[in-house]
Amino acid sequence: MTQAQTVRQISFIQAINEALRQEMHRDPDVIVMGEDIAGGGEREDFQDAWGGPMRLTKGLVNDFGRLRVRDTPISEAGFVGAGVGAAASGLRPVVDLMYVSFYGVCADQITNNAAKMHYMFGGKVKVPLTIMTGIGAGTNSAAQHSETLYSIFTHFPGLKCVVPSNPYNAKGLMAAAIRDDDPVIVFNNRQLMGLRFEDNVPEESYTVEIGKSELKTQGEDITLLGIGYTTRVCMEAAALLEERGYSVEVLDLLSLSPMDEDAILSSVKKTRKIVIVDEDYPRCSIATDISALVAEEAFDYLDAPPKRVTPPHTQVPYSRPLEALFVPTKEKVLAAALEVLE
Amino acid sequence: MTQAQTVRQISFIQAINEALRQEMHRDPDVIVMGEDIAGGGEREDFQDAWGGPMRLTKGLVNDFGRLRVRDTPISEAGFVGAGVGAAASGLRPVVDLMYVSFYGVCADQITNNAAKMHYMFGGKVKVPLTIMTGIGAGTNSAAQHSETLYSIFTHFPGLKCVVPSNPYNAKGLMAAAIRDDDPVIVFNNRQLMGLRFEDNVPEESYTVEIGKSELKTQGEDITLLGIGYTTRVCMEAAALLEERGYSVEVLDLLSLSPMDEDAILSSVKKTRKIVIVDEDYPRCSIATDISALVAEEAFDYLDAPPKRVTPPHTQVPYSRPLEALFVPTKEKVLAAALEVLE
Amino acid sequence: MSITFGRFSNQPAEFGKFGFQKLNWHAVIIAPNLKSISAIVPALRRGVEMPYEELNKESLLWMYETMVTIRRFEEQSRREADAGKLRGMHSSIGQEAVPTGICAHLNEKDYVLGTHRSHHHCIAKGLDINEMMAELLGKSTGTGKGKGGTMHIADINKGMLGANGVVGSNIPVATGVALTAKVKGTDQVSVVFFGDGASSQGVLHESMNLAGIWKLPVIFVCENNRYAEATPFEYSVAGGSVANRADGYGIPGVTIDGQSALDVFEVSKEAVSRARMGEGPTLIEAQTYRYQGHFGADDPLGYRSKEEQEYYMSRDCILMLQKHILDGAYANETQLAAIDMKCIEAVNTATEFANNSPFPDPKELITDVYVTY
Amino acid sequence: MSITFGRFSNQPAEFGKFGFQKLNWHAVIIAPNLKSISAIVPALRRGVEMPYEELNKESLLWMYETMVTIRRFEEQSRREADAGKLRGMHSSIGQEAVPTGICAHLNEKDYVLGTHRSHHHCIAKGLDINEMMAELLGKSTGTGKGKGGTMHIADINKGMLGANGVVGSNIPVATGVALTAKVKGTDQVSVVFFGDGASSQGVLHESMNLAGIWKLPVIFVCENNRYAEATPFEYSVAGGSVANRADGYGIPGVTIDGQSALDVFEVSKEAVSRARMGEGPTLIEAQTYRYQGHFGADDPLGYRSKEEQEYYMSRDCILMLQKHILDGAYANETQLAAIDMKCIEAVNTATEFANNSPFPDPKELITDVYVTY
Ligand SMILES: Cc1ncc(C[n+]2csc(CCOP(=O)(O)OP(=O)(O)O)c2C)c(N)n1
Ligand SMILES: Cc1ncc(C[n+]2csc(CCOP(=O)(O)OP(=O)(O)O)c2C)c(N)n1
Ligand SMILES: [Mg+2]
Ligand SMILES: [Mg+2]
Repeated sequence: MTQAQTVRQISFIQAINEALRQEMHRDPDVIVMGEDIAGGGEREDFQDAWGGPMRLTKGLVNDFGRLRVRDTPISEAGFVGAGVGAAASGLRPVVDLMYVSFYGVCADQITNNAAKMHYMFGGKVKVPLTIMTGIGAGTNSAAQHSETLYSIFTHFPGLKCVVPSNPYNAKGLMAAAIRDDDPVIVFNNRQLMGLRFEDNVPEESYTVEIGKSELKTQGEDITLLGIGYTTRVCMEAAALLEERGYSVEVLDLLSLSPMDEDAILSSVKKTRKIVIVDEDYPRCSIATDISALVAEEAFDYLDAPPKRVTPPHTQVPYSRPLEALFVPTKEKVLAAALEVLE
Repeated sequence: MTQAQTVRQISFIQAINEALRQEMHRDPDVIVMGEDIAGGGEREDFQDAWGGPMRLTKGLVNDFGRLRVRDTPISEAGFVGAGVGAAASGLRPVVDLMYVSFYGVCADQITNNAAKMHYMFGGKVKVPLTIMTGIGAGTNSAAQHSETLYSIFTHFPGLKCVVPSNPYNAKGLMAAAIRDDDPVIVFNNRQLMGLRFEDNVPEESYTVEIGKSELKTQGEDITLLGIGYTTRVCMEAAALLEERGYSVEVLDLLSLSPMDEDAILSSVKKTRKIVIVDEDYPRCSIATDISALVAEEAFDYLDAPPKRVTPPHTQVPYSRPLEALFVPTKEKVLAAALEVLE
Repeated sequence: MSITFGRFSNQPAEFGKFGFQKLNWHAVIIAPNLKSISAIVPALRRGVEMPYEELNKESLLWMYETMVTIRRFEEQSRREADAGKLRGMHSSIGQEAVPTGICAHLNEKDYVLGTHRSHHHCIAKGLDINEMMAELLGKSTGTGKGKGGTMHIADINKGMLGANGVVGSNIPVATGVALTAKVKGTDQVSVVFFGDGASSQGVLHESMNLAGIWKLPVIFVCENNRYAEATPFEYSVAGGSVANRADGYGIPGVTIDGQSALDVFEVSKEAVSRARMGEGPTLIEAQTYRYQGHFGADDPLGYRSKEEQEYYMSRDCILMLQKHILDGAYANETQLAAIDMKCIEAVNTATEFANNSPFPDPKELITDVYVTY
Repeated sequence: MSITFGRFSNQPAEFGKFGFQKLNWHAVIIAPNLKSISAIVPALRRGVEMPYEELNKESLLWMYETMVTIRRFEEQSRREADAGKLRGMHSSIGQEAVPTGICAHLNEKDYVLGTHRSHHHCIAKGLDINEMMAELLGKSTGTGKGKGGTMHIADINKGMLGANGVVGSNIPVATGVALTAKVKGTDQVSVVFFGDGASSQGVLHESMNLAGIWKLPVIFVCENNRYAEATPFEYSVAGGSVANRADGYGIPGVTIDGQSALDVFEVSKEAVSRARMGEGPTLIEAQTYRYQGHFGADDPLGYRSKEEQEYYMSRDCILMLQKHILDGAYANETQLAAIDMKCIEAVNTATEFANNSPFPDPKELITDVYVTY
């Protein structure tokens, strides 16, 4: 490896934007819709006024036009439902659900239609719909704009759920979601959005396989399992643990449904200890799902009970000092890991 | 105890009806609303045309009038939202959400408003709302009318979730829900609806405490944990196990949020084995929640990993032979228990 | 302001008696914002290819056969339900004319989406009744391999994108289907049926708005059969008219006599043609009546009078069409009887096929959950 | 058909230039189904007690002070946001007249429900600005102990049942509040504010229908500030008018000049009075303008022209009211300046109070999740 090989660093936002653009180039059936994803309605002088509330769709309308990049009114049931219908009839729509809490006004379309049509119609109808949505606390946005909620979608058969953790897999998972023939929800953590990472993000198009986790570091003493933003937290905690002389394995889950059970189990069978770090509410969650999996399938390998680091059973507070107590931190993960290790 | 002491047996439906009637008598602020809960709109000659889709509200309109017993149009977001507003401003509304799958059109009102107002407004607003909803497969109603879904509501802080298993606790939990100052969802399994049980159901009003489970049978060898309908299944399986000489403890969970963790843990610490029987989808569910709880909090007491009997990760099929494979049965519980025991 | 249409409607003077607004005969009030609805002007084809265009012998007999097939199919499905082979069957008897008059203008590339009460939509859209009956009985030979059942019949090859058990839920889906036609530049049309009860769901409003601003080729068809379960529409629909609501979205709304297959045919010809030509959505409110209880086993006399029932049944859509055919000498009684017989035989065949078909293999429980997983 | 009202509106001839329909001055078109909206008839009190009834000195100065307080509060909250003390603050500058003109008729037992952009609703409803500013900064002395923040200010003792961050979400809640008044037989009124963007949410339709059939005392107030984030309402609202949609539900719909506090006052007096008298809901579309970006930090010139902005700002609601007060000699410049000074001082006090208040105790993270658990 020479110095000349430079690493292409782009932000999480740019990565998603790139995936959208490349998939739209690749396949004319891909369309994107959502509130203000271009902005300006259809007025000539205000093309690409906003490029999306999180800038994820910046520039797309200029490249692909208003037919394929569609501003929608604020009616999630209407346009997510339209996404379902468009997907079932030959398009590959990407629908932007700005914040995951807004699932509440369109849940019927996601869980009763997108998730069930394939099954109810005996496998004869496909719904290649992608929904992208913003998740996560830490931005001073209070209880209705800070939820994570991927657990409730993972609950439903018929949906696939992925949670990227850096620009590389954000790009690859988005491309994979769009090409996938099932409905896929991509959960993007808003604290990651603006960040650049060290990872190299190739310019050319690629996919990251849905259903596969990534081993970030290999270790012997303990497994830290992260999801999206909490993978970062796990990496930071791993550094602190390594300072203390522990050998840590960090697993980045990436997909919740399907879930890479094999990778989780083999890591735990090796390290015999696990801390699951998740930002979703603690009850009936992906963290309990993994904890149960590990307990049931790797019982005889465990040196200590599985441990979860999650927020408490509370809504997301607005006040910053309280909000800082809500989100899992490296200190909490460290403390939990030490408890398990000692 | 003399022969003269007769047991008052009423059906699950009658029990709920009785609770509603008694609470409406007790407190003028209690109102009931939902689709066809009286039927006939407001036309004089058709009072109490239906008494509710499941007959839960039969006769109420005659006793309390159309002001307090309100037929609604088919707009769950509208009338569940109205229930939230009515609750926040001084009434104690009971809202009928016919089947839980219809949560999809009103989830926002439940999870963003009912669940969060108390917290967001600093504890100064209360939302004493009761939602009652029908759950469960086994009635040949296919994927959109057979879900269980209490897990996703248990996920949300701010909601209370109860699941009665017989007429006695159906009546008492409904009364408790109505008197409770927090939003409570009562999940009534449709397979239980028409049934009469041996239990005595007192005519006078009483409550069953929210957050408490009930020990149905005491035993030494294994704990079977049931929820609503699956408590019946556990009892049947317990009989089969006892025939085989095992001493079985059956725990009827009754409340999912808050959950009687102490009772679960003490039972498991005694029997050292648990089979959790649940009809909800298997991922990120109450079953994983309990499995994780047991694994994490009673790890050192367990002789075998916790075991779950749930449907597979699939939608509810229509075809009866397939549907019969979906719902947990005594045979499956027996098999699971024997696996754990042996 | 929506328009009210009824060229062929032979409503008696007391039509308004049971609550429906009186229709105007032989006249169309063109609302100011309806530039192109003019169903009584016959010169309107504008080069669009439709299976049936004129009310001629061919189209009339197709409608007759379709409606009789629906009637016989529904009578049989009720028998199967009464025999305990399925539960909660929502019968469409009485409402045959609505989907038939509309589907007369649709080809296999066009889409129809339905509700919990959709057997008539499926048959009008040309689905195989063998597969439909098998689906009702939960058999592996059904349209959905028995996994969907009576409320979820679909056949994408015939352009039936599914019945739906959640009231109102298919309305935005149909809007999305119309979006596909627009993006792909085809002349396909998407038709969604829903009830008077469903008109209270917010998604109707959202979808009319979306279809309105995007000028999508979707037709919103409200089958107003006067009841949502046991709730009369006069109680649940503020303002008393579903069609009127179209006006708030700048799209045409029409009220028609849904018992007159001819009126349905004429008005929907116009709506389909508008959609094909890229002129946007239309809302049609067809006034009709369901003869049986909501899900079959229930007795409707709890919430509606015998007199009312008899009145509506006296305007039976099949009898009315029959009369038109005979009066116009498009066919004679013998010929119609032959059609009747053909329909009965087809339903008998379907019943036999369904009953003789196997249930799905147990492994089907977990297939078709995903395309890949 | 909805009505358009503008008695006091001094709109220049080019008012329609930027898309809003031209209002009719000094005239009300009474739609056929509006039996009782007749805001220009002054004899209309019908014995209902309202805090302010007439456009006299008292009410004009109350409105002036309220609007200036809002303006100063919002200027300060923007400064706090720019200083990094809160994020995503949706400013109401420019829209002061709408809630002020309406809340002039409400007492503490009446309810108001708001949106993500609700500081002006709260101040108009009489909330304590010290507690409001503290809430913005996430302090324990805030209206919600700092747990709700800028998008969730509420004070039930003042009848403010909360701002709400989900667009449209409060509309059915407000309908339920009106139901409480109906069931309890009080004469309370429930007012819900929402934006032009929110008008596309299905719950508006569901709630208008529900309020329509139940004749609930709720007033639906659409603050049409021409944009939902970066999307102009001409694009998102099919048919071009929110008020028009009321007609489909048989309820009165009125379009007013939301920059004229006087017009808002007069029309809402009528709507509030209707509600109190049990005559049911009203939909008011108030045409207004937000001066700043959607959430503050964003530059609105990406989606709207400078010329347009300048035009709307030239019709500033505070300046218009000021002119009316001075022209009518209800007060002189010195008196108004004193009010201005009072408002500034109040906001300064609030700012100091908020900044000096403590953050919530860490244990507050898990309190108030339930009343009991
Ligand atoms: C969202 C939702 N709410 C309630 C129901 C229960 N339900 C099934 S059919 C029905 C009545 C529908 O009435 P309408 O739309 O008029 O159709 P019809 O049955 O008359 O054909 C109701 C309330 C449902 N399936 N979905
Ligand atoms: C259900 C939902 N969808 C989207 C959003 C994101 N969002 C917040 S404000 C806003 C625009 C609202 O526009 P409008 O109703 O006109 O109110 P305004 O901001 O102009 O006051 C959007 C899309 C949201 N908060 N809730
Ligand atoms: Mg109906
Ligand atoms: Mg706006």
